[in-house]
Amino acid sequence: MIIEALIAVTFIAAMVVMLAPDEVAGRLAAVLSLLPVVGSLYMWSGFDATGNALMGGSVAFETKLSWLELGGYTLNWHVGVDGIALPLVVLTTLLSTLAIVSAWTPIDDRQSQFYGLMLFMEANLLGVFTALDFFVWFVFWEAVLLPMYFLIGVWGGPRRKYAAIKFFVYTNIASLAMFIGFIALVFGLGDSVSSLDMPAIAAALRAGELGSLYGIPAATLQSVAFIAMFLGFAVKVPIVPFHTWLPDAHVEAPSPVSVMLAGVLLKMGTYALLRFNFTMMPETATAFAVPIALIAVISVIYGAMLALAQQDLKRIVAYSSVSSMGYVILGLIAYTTYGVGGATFQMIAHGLISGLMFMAVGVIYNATHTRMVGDMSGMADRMPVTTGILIAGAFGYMGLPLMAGFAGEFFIFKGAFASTVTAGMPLYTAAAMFGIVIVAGYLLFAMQRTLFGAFRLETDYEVGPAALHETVPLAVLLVTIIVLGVAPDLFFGMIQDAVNPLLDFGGELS
Amino acid sequence: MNQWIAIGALGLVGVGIPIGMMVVSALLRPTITEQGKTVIYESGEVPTGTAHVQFNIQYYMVALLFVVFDVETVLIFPWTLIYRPALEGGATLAQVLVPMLVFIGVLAIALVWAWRNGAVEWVKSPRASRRKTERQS
Amino acid sequence: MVPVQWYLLLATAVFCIGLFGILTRQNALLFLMSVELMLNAANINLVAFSAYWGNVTGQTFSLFTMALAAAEVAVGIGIILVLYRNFNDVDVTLAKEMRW
Amino acid sequence: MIPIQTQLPTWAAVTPTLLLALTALVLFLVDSIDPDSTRPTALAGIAALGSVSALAVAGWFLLAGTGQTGSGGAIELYSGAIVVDGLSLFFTVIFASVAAMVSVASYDYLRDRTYQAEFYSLVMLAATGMSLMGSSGSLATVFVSLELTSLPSYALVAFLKKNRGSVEAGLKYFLVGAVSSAVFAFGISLIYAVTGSLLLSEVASAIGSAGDLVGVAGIGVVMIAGGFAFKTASVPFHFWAPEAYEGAPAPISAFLSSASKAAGFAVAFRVFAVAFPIDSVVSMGIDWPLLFAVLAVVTMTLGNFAAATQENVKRMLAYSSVGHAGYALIGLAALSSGGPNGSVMGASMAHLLVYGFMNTGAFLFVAMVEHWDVGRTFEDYNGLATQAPVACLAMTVFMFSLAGLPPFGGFLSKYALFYGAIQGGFWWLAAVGAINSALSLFYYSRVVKAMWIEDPSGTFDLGATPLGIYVAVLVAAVGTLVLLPAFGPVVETAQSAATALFA
Amino acid sequence: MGSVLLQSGTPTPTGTANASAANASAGGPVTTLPETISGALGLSGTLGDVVGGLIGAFLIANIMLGMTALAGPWAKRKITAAFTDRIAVNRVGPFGLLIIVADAVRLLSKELIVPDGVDRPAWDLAPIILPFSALLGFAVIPLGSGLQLADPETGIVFAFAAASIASLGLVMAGYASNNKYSLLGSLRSIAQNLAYEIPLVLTAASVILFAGTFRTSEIVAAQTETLVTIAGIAIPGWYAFVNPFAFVLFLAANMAEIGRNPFDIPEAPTEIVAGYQTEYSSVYFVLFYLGEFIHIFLGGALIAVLFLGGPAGPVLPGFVWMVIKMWAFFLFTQWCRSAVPRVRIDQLIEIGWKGMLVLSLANLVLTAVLVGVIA
Repeated sequence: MIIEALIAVTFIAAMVVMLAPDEVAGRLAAVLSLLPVVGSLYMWSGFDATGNALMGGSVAFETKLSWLELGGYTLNWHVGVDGIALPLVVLTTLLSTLAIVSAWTPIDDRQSQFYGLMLFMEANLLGVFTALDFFVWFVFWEAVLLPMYFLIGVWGGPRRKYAAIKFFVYTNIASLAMFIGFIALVFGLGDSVSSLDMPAIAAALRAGELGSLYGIPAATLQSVAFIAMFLGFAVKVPIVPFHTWLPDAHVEAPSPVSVMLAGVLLKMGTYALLRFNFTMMPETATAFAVPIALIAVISVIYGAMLALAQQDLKRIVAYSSVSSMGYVILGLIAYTTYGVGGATFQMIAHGLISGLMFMAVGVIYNATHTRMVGDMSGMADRMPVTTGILIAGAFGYMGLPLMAGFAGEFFIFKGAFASTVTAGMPLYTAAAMFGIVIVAGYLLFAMQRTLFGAFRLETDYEVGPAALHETVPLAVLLVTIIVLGVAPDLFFGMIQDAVNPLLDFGGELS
Repeated sequence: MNQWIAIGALGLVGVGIPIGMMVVSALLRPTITEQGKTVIYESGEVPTGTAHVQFNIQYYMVALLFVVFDVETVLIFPWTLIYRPALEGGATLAQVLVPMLVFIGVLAIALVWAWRNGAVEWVKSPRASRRKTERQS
Repeated sequence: MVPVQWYLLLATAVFCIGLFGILTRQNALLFLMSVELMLNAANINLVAFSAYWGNVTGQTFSLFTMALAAAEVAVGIGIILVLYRNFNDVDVTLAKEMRW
Repeated sequence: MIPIQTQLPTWAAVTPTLLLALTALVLFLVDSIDPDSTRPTALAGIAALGSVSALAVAGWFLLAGTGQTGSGGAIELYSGAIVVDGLSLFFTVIFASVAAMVSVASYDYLRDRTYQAEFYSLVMLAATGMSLMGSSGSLATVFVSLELTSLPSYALVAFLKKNRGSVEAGLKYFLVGAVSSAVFAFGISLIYAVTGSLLLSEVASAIGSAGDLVGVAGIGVVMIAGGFAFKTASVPFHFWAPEAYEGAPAPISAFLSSASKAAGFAVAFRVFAVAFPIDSVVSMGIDWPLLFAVLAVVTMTLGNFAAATQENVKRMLAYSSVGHAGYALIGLAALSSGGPNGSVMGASMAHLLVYGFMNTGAFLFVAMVEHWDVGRTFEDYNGLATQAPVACLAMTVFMFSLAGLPPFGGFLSKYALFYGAIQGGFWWLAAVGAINSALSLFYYSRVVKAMWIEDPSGTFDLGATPLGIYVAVLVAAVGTLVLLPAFGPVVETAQSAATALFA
Repeated sequence: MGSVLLQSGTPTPTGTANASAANASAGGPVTTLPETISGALGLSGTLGDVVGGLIGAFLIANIMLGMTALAGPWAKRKITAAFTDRIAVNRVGPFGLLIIVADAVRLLSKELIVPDGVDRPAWDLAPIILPFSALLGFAVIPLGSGLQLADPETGIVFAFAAASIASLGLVMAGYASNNKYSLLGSLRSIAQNLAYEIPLVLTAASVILFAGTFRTSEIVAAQTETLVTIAGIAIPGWYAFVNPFAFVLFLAANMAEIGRNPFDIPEAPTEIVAGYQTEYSSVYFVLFYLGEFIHIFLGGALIAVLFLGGPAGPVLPGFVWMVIKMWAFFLFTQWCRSAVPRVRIDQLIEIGWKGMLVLSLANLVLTAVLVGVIA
């Protein structure tokens, strides 16, 4: 029942904060958001699952209750975590708290609503990562969008309405496509499943129970459903060419929201890809290996190139996220322990690092009220601590050893090189590695121009070091990144344990 | 069916007699065209305005009330017809009387309401109507 | 006995006359009258087929229809009265205030 | 639980209906005692109490299994002219809850207006008619109860008799209503001509042998369908809906667009499922499911597209309610001989219940905005959330739930509905519905956007909080939310009730 | 109640439609006048029905015309004169009876003035409708001695329905005349008719509760039973004795229905000239006059049928008794004309809605309970 408690506590905290007066909302939200952090860490310490939740492994903290019966299908309240979900849960709770703290400075309007929505979103995110019934999962999945819509739309920048609507429309259409695809699959399974339970469906799909539906043969149905779901998740990830909402949303969103968006929301897409497409239909996934790998590489290179051309620090980080998520896709399609596990690890790593980057950019923005690379230089003079952390984060992004990013990317490349999914895998991997060079290029270039050199910024006030409550979250994140980089096995062990079962499917690959 | 033939015949006669009298009169009576006598009677004054004057709203109220109550009597009539035969046929008093009592009770409540709200009051005192308008504004 | 189909024809004719009136008249009162015609067409059917089938269901129901028609007129006249007070006419096409 | 009929006499099965009727009469009597004074608290209290008690009794019956398959089947009164079963009780729950919310909300809306008692008692009478519609077992009862619902509604729409919009709305509603009831009556007379009975069950057994009168029967079925199309505001009798909903007092718009629509469906479900059995009628060439399928597609598409072009929130809601009639029509359209008819119709019923909460809430929010003297267009709603966050939160819930977004009841009910259609093999209906749902998100989110995201175009002076409307809106919001986790028993009850019709 | 009404196929006491068709050939429980005539002429079938009906109708209509002619120009003057202690028409013929002829010729040969702006078809139709409605009501009245034109199942209801058509004539006359007085007069008369129609009909319904039939002949037959025997004289069970309360109510409502004092609001000459007939002259005026008088007699006939045993009576033939009863009612109206002041319009309406309607509803319920207890 710890998962229910976690979600419920977060919901209640959201309500409490929503009704609290504006003056205390931020402090209250931060304190209350520590509860889920404690809870998730407790879960981590007591984690005892083995194997993949969808592949018949034992599931930690599992609850399964019958919710309702609809035309022969039982919808269950089924939650639980395995090695893939738990790190993401921890990531979510941790990042939420830090984002809330980092919001104390920039958010000065309708605070109680802001923090209430943040907590509401956190609760739904926890639901997404723990749900094991498709229906429950979908409800949480969609429920994440609503607070995000408001968070961008109400507290965002000048073009916030456009960005919010774009985000909302893109993701909702994607959800619809994905939903239809999945439901078609369930119908295609016919009598072999009697619920929307994800493990049951995964088992049935992998056992090849899929039949024809309305005259569409099973093979076609599976391919079409795979594509529909892939597209649906691809928008969320985002993968080129469905990425256009992301820079807009990031640029317009207030920094704490960007932290959540980049740090956790994007992971929903890759998590879902892993859970649905790659776990349930490995044959189809490998059949589409070439286009998927191609898309992954294009995302990496194209995202990096776009980042190179940006002047806005936030935009740079945003596009680099596109690039990073490309690595994750590449790792997933590799279908090797290191590939898929590394991809999962990269989700965590990227969540932390991009969170750090956005947060740091936000701190600078709070001080300078600009994010344009050309507008400022020599920030290191005035904000040494922040600058230091930002640089450290950038190195993490570039994959500096001993940081989480390195571990993730290293695992991915290792797995992808070894992959036999398609003949050209090493080639794709090599091409993707080239992206690192570009990343290094643009990050160093931007850092160099903004942080170093003589201080130059046209303001009518004195720019000084950031406040303590702005620095502490950065520091915490940096420490976490380094810890994970030094000891990736804190998570990687359980990830590998959860990933391995899904590599074993009927095809000629292993 | 011959009942209705006879009734129809009386209807014909009922129309025929007036028409016959009109014809007879038309043969008998003189027609003298003269200015002025075709003027509408208005106490000898020259008539002013249209004859379709506005009249008291209460006429409508009464008419509406009538429509409602008259139609209810239509529903009462079949009951009166079967009432006694049904009783003699073995129905209990409660079976045949209570539903109609309920029906009339509803009707009575409607009447009480209409009464209290002045629907059947022909002339309202100025004070009462002022009270009503005060509430409205 | 008049064949029962003839009643059906008569009723249909009356119904269509009413329908025609509804489609062509703009005066609210004439509109009401047309509706009454349509309802009475239903009554013709009900009574005729009540005799045809040899049960009183149709006749009884026609009583209800009449009662409801009367009630409908009562409400309708009330609405037309307030219409007149607000628009000074009973032309149904005059009321075009909506979208204000 | 012990079936109810072992404890109470049979006639007690109509207690919910009787309670509503009694409330109306009590209101008349209270008004008769002193017509000149206004006692809004007492009147609203009586109305709310009456509808809540009706709700309680109906809910209790429903839980106790009165008239349902588990306890001896439908209870027939007056030789089957009135039938109390799961369907009728289920819909009575909808009507009573909407009536309760509307009564509470009207407390503020009617402040300082005349004829308050009449307002409440007309609402109660209409609710009585609706609940009677749900339990009609004969075409005669159907017609009478339909009129009992319609006549008070006409008067209620034109309630603001000095407001030209209200009068115009009332007129249009009345005109279309009068015509459609005439059409409906003629349809009934044709069916009677063919079958010689008005009892639904007898019609069902006789219509199969219509012989050469099958054409007459077909016209009769179409005409009856027309009558229902009016009541449910479906194409082609939907013209009145935008005008009536826009012009009527907002609580009445809420009442009509939720409860009245549901009533139309209640009776349509029963009449078509019981009196015109698909097995025998469709083979005669009277393919009414196809008719409703066409109507459903046209209605939802037209309603959604029209709603998308509106500038006025109330009018947008009105058109969206036309669109929702289209969704609910799937419950009549996606039927086939031997298909999972009970589950699709039950899903439609469940959708109507959820709809009853979310749509009533939305219109009541509009009522609250009217009470505040804020304008009616989307622009006028700009930045409202800065002034009234709680109410706007509730409105947001309604909007997203109407659009069918997940964390709310509307999602699950729409899902169940579309799922039922797919199950019955009508995947194209579900597809059209899904596309329309996606489209509807556009205009629903405009309201949300205006309230939360846009900057206020002027300053608001909202004045005192209208307590009654506030309470009603919050109740509706909570209902909409609670119906997500509690959807299971709801849809199961609805589907078992609907399945009983086809048995 | 509902079960009886809505149950299909269950025979109700009215008999099924088939039964009514069977009745049609049998011609009802009593031998009607057209049957007697066609029997005498040796005709049968539809032709016999038509010929017999026409001849019978003509006979009945002329009886009514004759009575009206006697009542209008002559009896009315005589009675009024008697009340005011005067001598009325006595020059022309015996007792001045020939004044009837003189007046008839005088009125018919008067010029018909068509005022400006009248609504022609309606203005012309109204004077036809009024006598037509009153005459039609007599179709179902058993005048005694076999003088009954028809005896349908719905007899008494038909009589009320036919009598109500008069309202249509009144409103047409008032509306078409293009005269304010006419319009107001007709509206007043409509308001009055409406207000008293319901008590009238409800009171009649209370009689039907006893009789259990709408058929006038059966209502009359139901009153022939002996109620009590006092000193050897059998008092028949006339509903006037059985239910005197209803009788008084009916009498009052009937007075208002036919627009006689104290309820002569429609034409109250001192208030609105002559009401709806202000603009009518010549034969049109005669027709209105005629219609009103036939209405009085129809009212009397209804009272006789419903409460006074119809044509029943000792010694004399039925027809004579019926005429006596009708004339008694006529006399009563003229008596009231001289003796009772007119009520004001607002009083009239309020008496109708607040007094008569309540009383008649009470009467109906009481009668129902009474009948229920007896039966």
